[in-house]
Amino acid sequence: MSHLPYLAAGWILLAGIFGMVTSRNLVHVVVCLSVTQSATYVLLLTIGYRKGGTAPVFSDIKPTGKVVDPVVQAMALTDIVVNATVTALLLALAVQVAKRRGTIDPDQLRPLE
Amino acid sequence: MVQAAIAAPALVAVLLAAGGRWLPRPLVDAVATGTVLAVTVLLGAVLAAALRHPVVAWLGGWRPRGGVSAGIPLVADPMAAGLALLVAVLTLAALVFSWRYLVEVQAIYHALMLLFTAAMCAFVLTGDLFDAFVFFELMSVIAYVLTGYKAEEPRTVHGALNFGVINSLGAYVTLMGIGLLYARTGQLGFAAMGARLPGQDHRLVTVAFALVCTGFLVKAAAVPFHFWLADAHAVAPTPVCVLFSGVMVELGVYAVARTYWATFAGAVPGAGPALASLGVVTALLGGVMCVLQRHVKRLLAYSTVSHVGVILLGVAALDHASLAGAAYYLLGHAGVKSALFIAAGTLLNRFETLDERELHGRGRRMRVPGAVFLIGGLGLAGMPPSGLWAGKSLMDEAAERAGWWWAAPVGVVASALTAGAVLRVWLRVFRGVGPSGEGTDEHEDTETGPRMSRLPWTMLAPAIVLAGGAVVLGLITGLIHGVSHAAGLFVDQRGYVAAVLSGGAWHAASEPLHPWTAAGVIGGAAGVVLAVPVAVLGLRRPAPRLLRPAVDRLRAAHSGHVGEYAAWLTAGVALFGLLLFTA
Amino acid sequence: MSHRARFAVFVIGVAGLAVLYVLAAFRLPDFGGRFHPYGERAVTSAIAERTKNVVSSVNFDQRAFDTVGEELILFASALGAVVLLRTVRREREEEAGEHGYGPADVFDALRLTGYALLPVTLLIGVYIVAHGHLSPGGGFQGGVVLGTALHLLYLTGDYPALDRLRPVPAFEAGEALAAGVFVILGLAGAGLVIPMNAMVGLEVGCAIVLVLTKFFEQALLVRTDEAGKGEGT
Amino acid sequence: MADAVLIVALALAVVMATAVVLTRDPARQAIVLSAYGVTLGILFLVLQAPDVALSQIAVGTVVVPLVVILAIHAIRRQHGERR
Repeated sequence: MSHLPYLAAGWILLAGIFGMVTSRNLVHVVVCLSVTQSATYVLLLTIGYRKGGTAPVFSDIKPTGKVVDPVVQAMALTDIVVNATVTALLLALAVQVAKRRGTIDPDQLRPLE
Repeated sequence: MVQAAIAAPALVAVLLAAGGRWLPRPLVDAVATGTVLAVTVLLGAVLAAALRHPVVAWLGGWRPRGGVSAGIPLVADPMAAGLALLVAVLTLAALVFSWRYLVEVQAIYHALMLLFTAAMCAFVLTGDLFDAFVFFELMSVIAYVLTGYKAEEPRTVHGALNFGVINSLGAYVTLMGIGLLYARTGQLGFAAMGARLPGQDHRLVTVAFALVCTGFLVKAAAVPFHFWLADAHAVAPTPVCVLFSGVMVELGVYAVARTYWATFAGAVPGAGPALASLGVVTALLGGVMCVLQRHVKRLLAYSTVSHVGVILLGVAALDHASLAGAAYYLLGHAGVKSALFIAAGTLLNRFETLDERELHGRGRRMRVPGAVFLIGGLGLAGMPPSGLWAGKSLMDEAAERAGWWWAAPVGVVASALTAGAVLRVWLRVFRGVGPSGEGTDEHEDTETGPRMSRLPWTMLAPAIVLAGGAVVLGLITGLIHGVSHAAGLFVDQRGYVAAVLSGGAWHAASEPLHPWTAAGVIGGAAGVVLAVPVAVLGLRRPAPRLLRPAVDRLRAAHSGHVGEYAAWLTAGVALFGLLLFTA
Repeated sequence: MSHRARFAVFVIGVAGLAVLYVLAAFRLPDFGGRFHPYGERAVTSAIAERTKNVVSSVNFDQRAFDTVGEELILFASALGAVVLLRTVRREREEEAGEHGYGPADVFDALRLTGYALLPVTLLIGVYIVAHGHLSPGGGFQGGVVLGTALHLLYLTGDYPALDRLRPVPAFEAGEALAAGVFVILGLAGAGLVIPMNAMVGLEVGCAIVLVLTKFFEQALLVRTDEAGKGEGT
Repeated sequence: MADAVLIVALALAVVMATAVVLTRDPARQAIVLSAYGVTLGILFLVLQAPDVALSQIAVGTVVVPLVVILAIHAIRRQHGERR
């Protein structure tokens, strides 16, 4: 149990890369990329977890109890925004590739030379 | 003051994005150029201050108490400030070049260029690893958009997509590494982490270094992370290429160097040899690929790969003299390569193509771009007293001392290959030498809207200034001293930590460096002499039969297939990790 | 490169990467441990600043510069969507409503739900933004709700109404100004959690509307003319 | 008990991530992605990160899958015309 959560993050990372490598569709590639990124939030939040800790918000509890690490949460929040924007931009590019090249299968796209 | 250099371009970018659609184009140009000019002046002042004493600014006033802080510092040591200044100068050149170039969509191009400046400055100046990741992403996002700017062309969007996917993947691997470091040190600042790394588990630290470096090495286009670069550079608008090749790619190497010296110094013994191996392969493969290209921008792109490999090799010696050489090489390369891209842009504008065979002899009347190609070729070859030569000379001397006898020949070969390719273009396009071949008959967008009858001075002046400056850089002794001082501070981890966390003194003793050594001059001459046969042989039919299978295989490997690039990236991380553990 | 060769490269890479990662993972502190020096410092600082939601305090105060970068990323990518998905020559945009876009035959119940949900969702969005310094949620999450809420109108099949409710230049300007104010607050000020939170809400909401608008246009309106077809294939 | 909840949440996230990758048809993938977003949201709640969970659910289950679906739609239109 003590290191399992970190391994879960690693699995998600590698699974995402596997999807990207074997993909036959650029939209699928971009979605797999966003799965890869989700590994980073899982890693960050598992690192910041503290047994018995509560969420780092003190609206209803007095500020003495144990809380989990708020810094990793702030990082994960930033990361989620980055994920959404990068995914949207790459999908926009994928749409344009489909229009200009007529296919979004990486195997059929002509080399760029 | 440091904050203003980041805030000013970002704020003007925001205003241009909000109101730019109602402003006339000349006003947008003037506002953007004026802003970057102001930023250049500001960064000049920051650099001057940093040369006296490095500037540390804690944002929001979260100064450290008892050696720890909850905030983020900006650290302007001379190296960082100097690089930020280079960013500003190149953006200025690119914007002046764009006055009469590139069709604007509202004012978004200018807004993005300004944001790009802000992002690169922030990336260079930040003293916090996670913050560096955020600005790395900002930089990358803007770069994807600028690459795909001419969205109506098929190659453009394809190149931008490959660039985006591979760079983002690299960045996420970096973030995993940041996570590992955070778990062990409980810190995010370079200095704060560096202060806590000694005594940590060796394996964890090494893996974290490998992962953190991945994103930066992707940006630096080290083999096998380099595939995206040519795809993106060949299709990005010319002024954007100036920034990409001139400084963005090099920022990847800077980031590796910064994380190493500020945080990991001494904790990863394998770092030097591992980075050097990547550097050597990158320098050579980039050079070979460069010679094989016929598309002028793609050719220049591979030459960037090769030269960044040389810079990486210089950093890998992990020594202050070599780092000074690498920094000087970077400076010289930035000038030459930017000028070459601008000259290529004028060709594209004139003839709607960048295929070297199709351009055969058509540039005879274009004196200035021709001169830029000639000077640029000689500069890349490492002809004294160019900046590349001076940097190379310093790096070679340091490598010699470290017993890396092979470093100098690798540099000469890389210079000869890349310079030979550029000189070949000069001979063929501007002199009309060699048989005129058939082209691909594929026409590209001119990037200017209507084609121009005469090239305006705004398109030529930046190229002349940059190329001219870069080839005499080796004569400016004061600058060489400045760079060696900057490098001396850069490699002083204890000084960095003290200055950031407790406002302590940060002085480095650095003996003055001199590039004018016999070995250095011979190395430079060798580069030029070897470049000539590369150029002349290249004019004839390509690759002799014996080499053809290898050449075909190399070309096939650079396939534009994004899945393949991702596979290579994964293998690259594994390889780099292995090298770190075994070397 | 053949499929097999690519896969071989990948397998070698992934095996190496997995070994590296596992090596490191087992050297990390145990899951759920007590070693969080930065976290504890952040909590102390947030309490000193009287911000109840520590995550907001980190995002908008202690590490506000990260969020400045994040907002600029959002800003840049909204600009990017405008540039990359612009209608270029050879393409024309069909008049909205010409074909009754959206699911044309929407059940009345669904349509009513759409209309009814819109104000409720907007209200929830504003609420989430406004309480960011006190409770979970904040400018970012609320902004997403606000930005997405407008597109509930799509559910109603009322594309023209949607079009009227999102004048693109206004959102561009709103987004840009919010980003600008945020940069000033983030770089110059300290302890400005509440206004920064509000700015993020505005910025995120506008950016999401812009990006979604561009994608809706691509999905529903933009057509490539016959002449442009097959080019570059 | 808390451990058991955590293990279940982690396992769900891992399984769903794998499912997203293995769903080769993008339209279906968008839906699986949305479900994956929910499982991540739950995991983050269990890890005491309500702020992150809220954003993950807003972004990961609504906005990103929506953009994916719109992109697929735009691409399909293109292909439909070409035929």
